[in-house]
Amino acid sequence: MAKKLKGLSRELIALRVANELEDGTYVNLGIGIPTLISDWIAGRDIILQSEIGMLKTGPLATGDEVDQDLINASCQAVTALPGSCYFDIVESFAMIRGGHIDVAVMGALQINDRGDYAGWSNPARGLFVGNIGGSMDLCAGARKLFIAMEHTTREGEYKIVKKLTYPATAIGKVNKLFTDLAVIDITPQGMVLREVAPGLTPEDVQSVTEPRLIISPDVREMAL
Amino acid sequence: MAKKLKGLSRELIALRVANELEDGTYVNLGIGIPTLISDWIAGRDIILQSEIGMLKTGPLATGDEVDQDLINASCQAVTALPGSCYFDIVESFAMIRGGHIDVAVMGALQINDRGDYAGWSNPARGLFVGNIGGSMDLCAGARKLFIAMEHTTREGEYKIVKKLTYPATAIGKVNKLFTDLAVIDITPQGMVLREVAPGLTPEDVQSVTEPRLIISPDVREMAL
Amino acid sequence: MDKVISSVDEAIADIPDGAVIAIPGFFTCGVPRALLQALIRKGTKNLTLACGCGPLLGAAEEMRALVKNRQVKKVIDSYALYRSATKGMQDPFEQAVRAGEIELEVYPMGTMAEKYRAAGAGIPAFYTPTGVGSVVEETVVTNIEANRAPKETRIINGRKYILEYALKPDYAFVHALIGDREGNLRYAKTARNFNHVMATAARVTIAEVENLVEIGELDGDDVHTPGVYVHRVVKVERPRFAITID
Amino acid sequence: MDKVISSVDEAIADIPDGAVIAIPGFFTCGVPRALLQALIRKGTKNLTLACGCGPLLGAAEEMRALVKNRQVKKVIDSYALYRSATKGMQDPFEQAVRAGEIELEVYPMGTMAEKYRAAGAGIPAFYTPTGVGSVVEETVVTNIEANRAPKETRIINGRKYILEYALKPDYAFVHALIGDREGNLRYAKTARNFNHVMATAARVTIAEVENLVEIGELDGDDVHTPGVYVHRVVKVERPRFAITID
Repeated sequence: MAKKLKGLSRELIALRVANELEDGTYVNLGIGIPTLISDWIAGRDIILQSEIGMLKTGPLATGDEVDQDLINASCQAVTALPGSCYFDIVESFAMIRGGHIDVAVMGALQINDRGDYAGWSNPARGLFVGNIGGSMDLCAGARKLFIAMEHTTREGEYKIVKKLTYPATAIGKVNKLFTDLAVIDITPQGMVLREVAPGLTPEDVQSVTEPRLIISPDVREMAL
Repeated sequence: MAKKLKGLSRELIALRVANELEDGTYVNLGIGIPTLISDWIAGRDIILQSEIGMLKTGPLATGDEVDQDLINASCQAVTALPGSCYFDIVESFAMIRGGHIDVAVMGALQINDRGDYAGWSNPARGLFVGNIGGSMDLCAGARKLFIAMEHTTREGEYKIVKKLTYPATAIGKVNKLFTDLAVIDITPQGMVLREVAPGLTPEDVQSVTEPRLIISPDVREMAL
Repeated sequence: MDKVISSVDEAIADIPDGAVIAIPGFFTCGVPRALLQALIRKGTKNLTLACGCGPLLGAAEEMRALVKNRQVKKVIDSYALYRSATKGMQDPFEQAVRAGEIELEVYPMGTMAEKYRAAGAGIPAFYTPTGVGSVVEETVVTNIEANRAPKETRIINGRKYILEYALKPDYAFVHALIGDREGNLRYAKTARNFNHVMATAARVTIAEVENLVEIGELDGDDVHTPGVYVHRVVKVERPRFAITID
Repeated sequence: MDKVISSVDEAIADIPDGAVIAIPGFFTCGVPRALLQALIRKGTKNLTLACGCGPLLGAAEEMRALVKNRQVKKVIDSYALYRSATKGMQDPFEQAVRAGEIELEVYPMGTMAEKYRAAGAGIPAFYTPTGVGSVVEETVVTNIEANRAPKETRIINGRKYILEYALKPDYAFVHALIGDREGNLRYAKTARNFNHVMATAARVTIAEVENLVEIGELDGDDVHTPGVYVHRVVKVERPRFAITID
């Protein structure tokens, strides 16, 4: 297969994830599409944790707001909010690994129907080593793990696969997957298709998804 | 044996230990005679760490100085000094166990010539459990461990023994022993008698010490 | 998020019989006394009180009530008994320990701290040099003989270490000088002691605070316990302690 | 105690070839840039730079100089390469890694943090869930094949964990907003990151501080790193970072 369907923009994938996040929760957003979620939850009762050692991370800083001592884990200047606090890296990862973060949202290169995913290393780079960052800790410790990504590669190759060919970040940890084309639950039975992007059918989504999808009886259009 | 020699007061044992402590060091003082050392080092460039989570513990508080949020590990109200700081218990024991404290001075019920000592539990109390407190951590982590105690029990029984009959606090950790009668180094060869209290001979000290003492060639009167 | 609860009684209303509750405080310093008093009023039974350094010697009145009401099944601590054997013999808690009616399990203080720290940080077990050569190396140290169990040791780089495990309480009671509505806390001086680490360790952390402030009043670099660890905040009067355990 | 040294060059004068130096900083934030520059001037060789999250991407100029001078033998980090493969191909550090001239050993960031924390706290080894199911579970992850070595795992309460070991650097360079003469430090916001834990981990900790204050000017409850961990303090100018690693 090498096929590319037209779906949501990256911003709208982020919106769909934002709609899934509950008020009163602590959330960590990874690099890529997850970072865009912060725009959609501004003003909501959701507190963002940043691996670098910050709770209640505010919007990106611009102009005079920029402070080199206040960045997020993606190396972007951010702002503080009333109630923001700072702590060292050991405390930050105690929070993450210790089960204190309700939801982590991460990007991915590949994911399979058992909730394994790959994100930290692209073998095309030809290096055994790579940038692990905080990804594996978030997988190990967050109460729920969401993946937000494009459904296929730019070339239309499967990213949702039967078997990972990229190095795994974590095994069996993903709860829910949000793409430009669909919302999919990872269940003990496999991938359950819950929502499809406007204008698409479950069959369309299946056609760009390698593992067999279980079509939810109440599958519907994505709630944006 | 049941013999009691007249030696230094508890205050003077504390003074002798104080003279041994070097300027520029971080020191933790245990309960009992060690606590008295703080009076002798006031004004010196020695910083006291207290297990409860304080660095640069000041003298005991009196009158209006008493603050229930400022006590030492012996449950005594203390004062702060310029540069005193506070931290949580995990940090406090990281300091202790992690090798950041130069000297710990502890009391003891028994000690042998291999540097094993007993202090946390008196079997006469008839309990398998007891108060360990911070003693075992200090033994594990302090760079040097000094014991300050009476040479014999009130009844004149050996406290410096061939074999511990009380439950051990630590094995092979004591570097130096200060009593009302003597200063003794614990070496791989055994106990080396370095100093004797005024008016006593090495033979006097040996007579109330169960293991055989190695008399240092330059044994002298205690430096007070 | 507003985590403020209007009373200590309401704040602990859901604690079931059999709960494991972390009680911070170092003797008389930083003990969550108002929450302990609520626990006495509620009468919750079969409790395990997971301590660090003798908070129940510091809050002696509360401990005597808990023992008298037969609310306590077990205490875990590094220093739970009166120093004086004579005083201990007259203490209802020690009497209950001697009679085997209450279990007392003891660890070195740094190991207690590390067990809570591990629980809060997602570390299930760690090696420590503390206690090697003592009975702490040989067994879990408890008055209940049936619960003694050998410990595992390991030589790492030529030194012997004991394997110890995380201790995860169901609840933690903590006492702070200042708390904001989102649960960010700041402690006073040596009253910090076990409060922070127990807040991180428990499934549900309830903070009694002497001063309740609005969100944003605490500077972000001055927070000792980030609010993510704290689930309920309740304003209390500053307690009074006589600074003595003798 | 007065731990103030008059220059960064003097502060690092004793660092021998072959030293393991901890470098804190999270990309461009909280990196001890003045001390790194002194290290370049000194020309110390055969260095192992123990990092946490890409401080050498943040201090790119210094890293390029260190690579060019062939001062670096090994880097330990969780995130040491440019995100962009294209940019990486042009980076002298990545080129040296690809050529096997510099060893790059990687761990998950939380494991890095915990390895330093363990070293500072006297914990030789700990179990962590992080990395289970990934290559991190199978081996030490390094570009030098001969140095790959299997890791030990263990099931505790039904979950699998990896055994990881303490990492004790010879020196730590740290960057603080405020330091007093006795080495008590306070950091600014997210510039705290790896600074505190590395200060605890190293045999010798050297702190560059933007503001040097007299003893007693820092409130005891506001200190982030107690002076016991800090051996040398040196005043530096506030560095300037362009906030980008791309």
